[in-house]
Amino acid sequence: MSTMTASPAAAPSPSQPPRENYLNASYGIRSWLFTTDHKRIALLYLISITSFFALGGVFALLIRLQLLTPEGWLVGPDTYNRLFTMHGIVMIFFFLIPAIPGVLGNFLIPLMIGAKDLAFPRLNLLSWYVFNIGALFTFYAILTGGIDTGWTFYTPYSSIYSNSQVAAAVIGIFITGFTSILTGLNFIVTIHTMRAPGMTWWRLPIFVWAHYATSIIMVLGTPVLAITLVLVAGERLLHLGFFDPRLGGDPLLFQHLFWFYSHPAVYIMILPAMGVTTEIVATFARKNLFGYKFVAAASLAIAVIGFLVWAHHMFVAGLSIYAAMAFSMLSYLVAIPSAVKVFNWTATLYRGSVSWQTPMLYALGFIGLFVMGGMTGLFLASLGADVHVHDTYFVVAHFHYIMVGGAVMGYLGGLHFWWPKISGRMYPEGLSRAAAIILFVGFNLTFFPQFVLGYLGMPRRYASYPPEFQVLNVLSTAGASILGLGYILPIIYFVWSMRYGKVAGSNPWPATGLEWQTSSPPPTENFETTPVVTWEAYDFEHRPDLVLPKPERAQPEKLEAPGLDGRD
Amino acid sequence: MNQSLPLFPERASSFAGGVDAFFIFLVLVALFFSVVVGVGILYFSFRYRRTASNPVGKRVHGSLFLEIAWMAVPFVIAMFMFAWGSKLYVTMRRPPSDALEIYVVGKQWMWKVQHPDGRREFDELHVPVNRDIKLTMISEDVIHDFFVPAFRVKMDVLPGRYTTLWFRATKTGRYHLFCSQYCGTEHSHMGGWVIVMEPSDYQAWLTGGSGSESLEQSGQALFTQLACVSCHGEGQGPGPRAPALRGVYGSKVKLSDGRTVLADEAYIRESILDPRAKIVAGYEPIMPTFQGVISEDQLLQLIAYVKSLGVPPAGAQPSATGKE
Amino acid sequence: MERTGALLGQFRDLDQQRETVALGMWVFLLTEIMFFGGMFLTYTIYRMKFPHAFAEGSRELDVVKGGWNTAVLIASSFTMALAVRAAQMRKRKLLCILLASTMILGGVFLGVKYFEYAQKFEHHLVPGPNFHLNVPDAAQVQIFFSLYFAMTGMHALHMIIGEGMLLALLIYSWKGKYTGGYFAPIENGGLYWHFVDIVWIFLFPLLYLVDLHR
Amino acid sequence: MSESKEQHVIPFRTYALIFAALLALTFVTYHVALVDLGPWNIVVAIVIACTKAVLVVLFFMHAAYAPRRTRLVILAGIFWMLLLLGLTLTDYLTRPPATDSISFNNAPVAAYVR
Repeated sequence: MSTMTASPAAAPSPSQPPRENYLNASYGIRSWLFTTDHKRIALLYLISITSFFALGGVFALLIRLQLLTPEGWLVGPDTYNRLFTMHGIVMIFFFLIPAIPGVLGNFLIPLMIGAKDLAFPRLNLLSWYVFNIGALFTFYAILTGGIDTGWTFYTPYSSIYSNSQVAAAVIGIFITGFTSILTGLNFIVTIHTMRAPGMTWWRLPIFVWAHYATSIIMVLGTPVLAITLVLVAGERLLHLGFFDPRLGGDPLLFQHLFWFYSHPAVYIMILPAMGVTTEIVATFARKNLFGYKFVAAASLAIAVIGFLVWAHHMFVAGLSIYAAMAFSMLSYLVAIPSAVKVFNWTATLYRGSVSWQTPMLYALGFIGLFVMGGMTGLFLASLGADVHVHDTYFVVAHFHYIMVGGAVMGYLGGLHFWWPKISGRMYPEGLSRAAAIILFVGFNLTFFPQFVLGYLGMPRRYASYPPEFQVLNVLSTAGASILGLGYILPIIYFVWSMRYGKVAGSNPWPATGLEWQTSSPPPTENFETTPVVTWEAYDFEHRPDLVLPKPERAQPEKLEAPGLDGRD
Repeated sequence: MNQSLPLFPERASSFAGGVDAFFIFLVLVALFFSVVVGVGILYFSFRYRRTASNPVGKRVHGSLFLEIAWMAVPFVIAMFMFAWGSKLYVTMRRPPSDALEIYVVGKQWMWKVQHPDGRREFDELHVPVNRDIKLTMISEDVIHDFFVPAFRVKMDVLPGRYTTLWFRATKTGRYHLFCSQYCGTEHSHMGGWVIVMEPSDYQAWLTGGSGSESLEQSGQALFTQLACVSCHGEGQGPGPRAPALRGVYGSKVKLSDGRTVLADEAYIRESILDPRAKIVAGYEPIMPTFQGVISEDQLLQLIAYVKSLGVPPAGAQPSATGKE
Repeated sequence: MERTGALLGQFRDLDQQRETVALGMWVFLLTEIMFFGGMFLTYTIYRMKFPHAFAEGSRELDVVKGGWNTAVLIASSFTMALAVRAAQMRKRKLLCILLASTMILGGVFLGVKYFEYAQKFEHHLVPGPNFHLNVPDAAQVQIFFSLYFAMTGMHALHMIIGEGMLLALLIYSWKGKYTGGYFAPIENGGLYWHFVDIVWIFLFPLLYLVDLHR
Repeated sequence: MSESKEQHVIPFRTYALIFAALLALTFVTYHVALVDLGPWNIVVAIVIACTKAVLVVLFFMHAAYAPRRTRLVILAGIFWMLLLLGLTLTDYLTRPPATDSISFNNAPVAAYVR
């Protein structure tokens, strides 16, 4: 066995990009549509997912506009029901679930473990096509009248009573499910068998651990959703009877099957974001992660325990009291690994060298919002409080704190963090910090009032509401407009930076991961020679090759000018 | 509306205080941890900010003690929350046996309420103050949910299965009633008011109706009209071809396949809609189904009638169960 | 050196490739377990709720056809296992014969299934408005038949996919692709086929043998 | 060649024996179903089916000779499947029989006396 250590790619001088990389290796639309390069596929996902995010965002905007007045001035109830349903379907199945795994996971996992590609590159490309075919069905459903069942498709409304395009949407989601399954399968196998020499399990970046845990959920959960949707479609199209109460069917059975996937699906969204946050926190504290093994194990624990808690969505649905108590208790257990992660991130900052660059703003924002989202989750896991707040805006606020405050913040943070690697160029630091702060403020203004609304008793999925709830709804809509602005900014400056941004160099932050040891953007083969790993993850102390960039490039140093603190 | 923005809905039931106290406790715990983490992040990131003299973080090995501590402490707190929440929940889901029983039928998109004395109302529920009220609820179509924020109670209303909800209102007034399980187009308008009245007012209100019959009277009329009498008899002794219904409710019924089931509302409902699902021992499966013939409201009337036929005579088991 | 199948670009060596492909197949079967698991759960709940209806529904099924079909499918699994063995031993003709027999046995299974389905249509046992069965709890028997069609239908769909896969394997085997030491596709095809067999091993007693003694 | 470690060729005899056992078990499961064992009919049927499945997995699918990782995947599949069944059954098995799940204290007749 060769003992050669990875040659930190002799980075070309930062002023000129490397000549050959995955972006310019070949040209033309065909070279993209038939690529099997995980990095190009990641960019294909980026385009699909950004489009869906924009679409879901438009639905969200319309929802918030409608709720400006108690009687709902914009659209009728039928349209409103379609709006929130399609907002949910698009955001959950076509944005949140594929976002981080599809874009960042695809791009980074082979780089991080020192592989040339994923284990099954063609399967990876197929996943993207499957995603878009599923999306076509959903588009068809949207264009031909929409779906009005809520993203949860509760029977018997979805299977018998709804007059909307349920079947097309269900088929679309069924197909898209295969994207999850294939991506998860690919990740699991890749992480098991494709690691570079020396990359042991306990040297893996937490991002990889998080994606491993996520993949377990994708592989084990998604098929159950798939078969559930098949049964709903069968009941709707073929008049089979699985959940039909007129035949003696049990409406709760659908909910059991649905939530068996759809609760763990929340962890598909949040676990990768936790992985991103871990990378960012360690990098911008320039310090090894506090309690690495606990953070890694916590990812797996969340994935496993996440499968044991689903019926907490059914506490007032007619669940037996004993089952409700069992599921409530199990739901509390999932709080423990989540707490472990939060505390370890915080402790990582201790004695670090903390820099508040844009990715770090997102990461710290993530931690704050995740704590609030997670803590309010404890309210919902408790039987006594859940009875009152179940199916109210309290729940809406809670899951938006997890999904928008958590998953989307993590996604954006990761996009900023790895943008230099993906595009080879830097985004404008000042503008991106402003966007991060706008997002944080706008988010809280949008969703915090909804906690209060929920406890006051405003049910979710209402097209109109009693007038006493108006003040809080107006506040929330105001926040949403700020939030919308915050989302537009990154899209603009990311596109701008692809052409005009400063050339990044191979390791601008600098960070320890293997992905930073190759040039930016990486060559198609990822590494010139297969790297051999001889260090732990986040080992800044023993990496003299990682020098901080010159002060004039890193504007943050100005903000933290020496002299404020002479003690150190 | 010049009041300051309220943070809590009105407390108008015996549950409200307990739920609010629990909620405040949860808020305090959440606040505590948010502050600990928030202050920790802010303090560390200023105290250890990157400077020329602090370019690299110091290597800190993890601390097993801390890891165990921040698993154990949240665990203990979580279990405390679990216990407290469960205690509230169990109380909420077990109606006292002497509660006043009112029937609720949900359908797209209205609530139909039947009081025991026969007074019916739509989208409104009149109840006396300081009296335990038990709602037995069922849906005619999709899943609905009966939600009264001021009472802090909520329960899904399912098709094909009775669910119950109980409360004791403590303050007279008008309170919002919402459907909180999405049920289709007019979901946001499927609601109304719960009106809590002084008992005397309630009595007056009950009799103020258009002189309608009581539930059991309606049920008895149906019983005759649907020719149930011809097999089950007048409700006294056993009928010619079917078990007597006197005293069936609440008793244990022995079935032809050897099982014994409790004759509750769900059993009676099933026996009317799907008579052959459970055949009483000693009888032939000859009863026709009434599925599609009678509505959920009428079912509730029939059940009320069967219930009114009273307790099994002391000492003697009703013929339906005694016969072998 | 003999042809051992192309080493794909993302792998370092053939060992890694083989290991990876095998793990991929097993993880795929894992998802299949959960896919059928959802239906087995539905079955369990309703069988507990409506034991009589399930017995009545099961009585309408043709247990003789089902039993023979079980034997046929087990036989196809047997030939498939031998096919993998033939590939291991690099016997091209034997491999082709065994793959073809597997296909034929699978075809017999599907043929019998077709006749069973046709019978159900004739007897108005397909759930929906045309369902007709003169038993006490006909409504719940519809649930049984819905599950019968969903479970056997999904199983048959997997069989049809498997037949297509076998055809492809047969063509490549005839060309001698899998008898040079590289036979991962045959192995994986075998795993898939056996999995489909296992599903049927459970479906047979659950659907055909409910309270048969009555 | 490192290939040899994968090329564990199982003798024909083993395959034939397993095949015979599977057929025999199919025969047995049918005939046991004709005997009234009360609640044990379903148990016996499931046990026989599981036995057959184990035989197929171990020998036809070579799990008996597979690396530990493969066995882990199989066990994970069984475990999660049981999780789905078991945890859902906690609800169904604890609902009071033949009633809605809520009339918990079986509110006797006194519930509604005029």
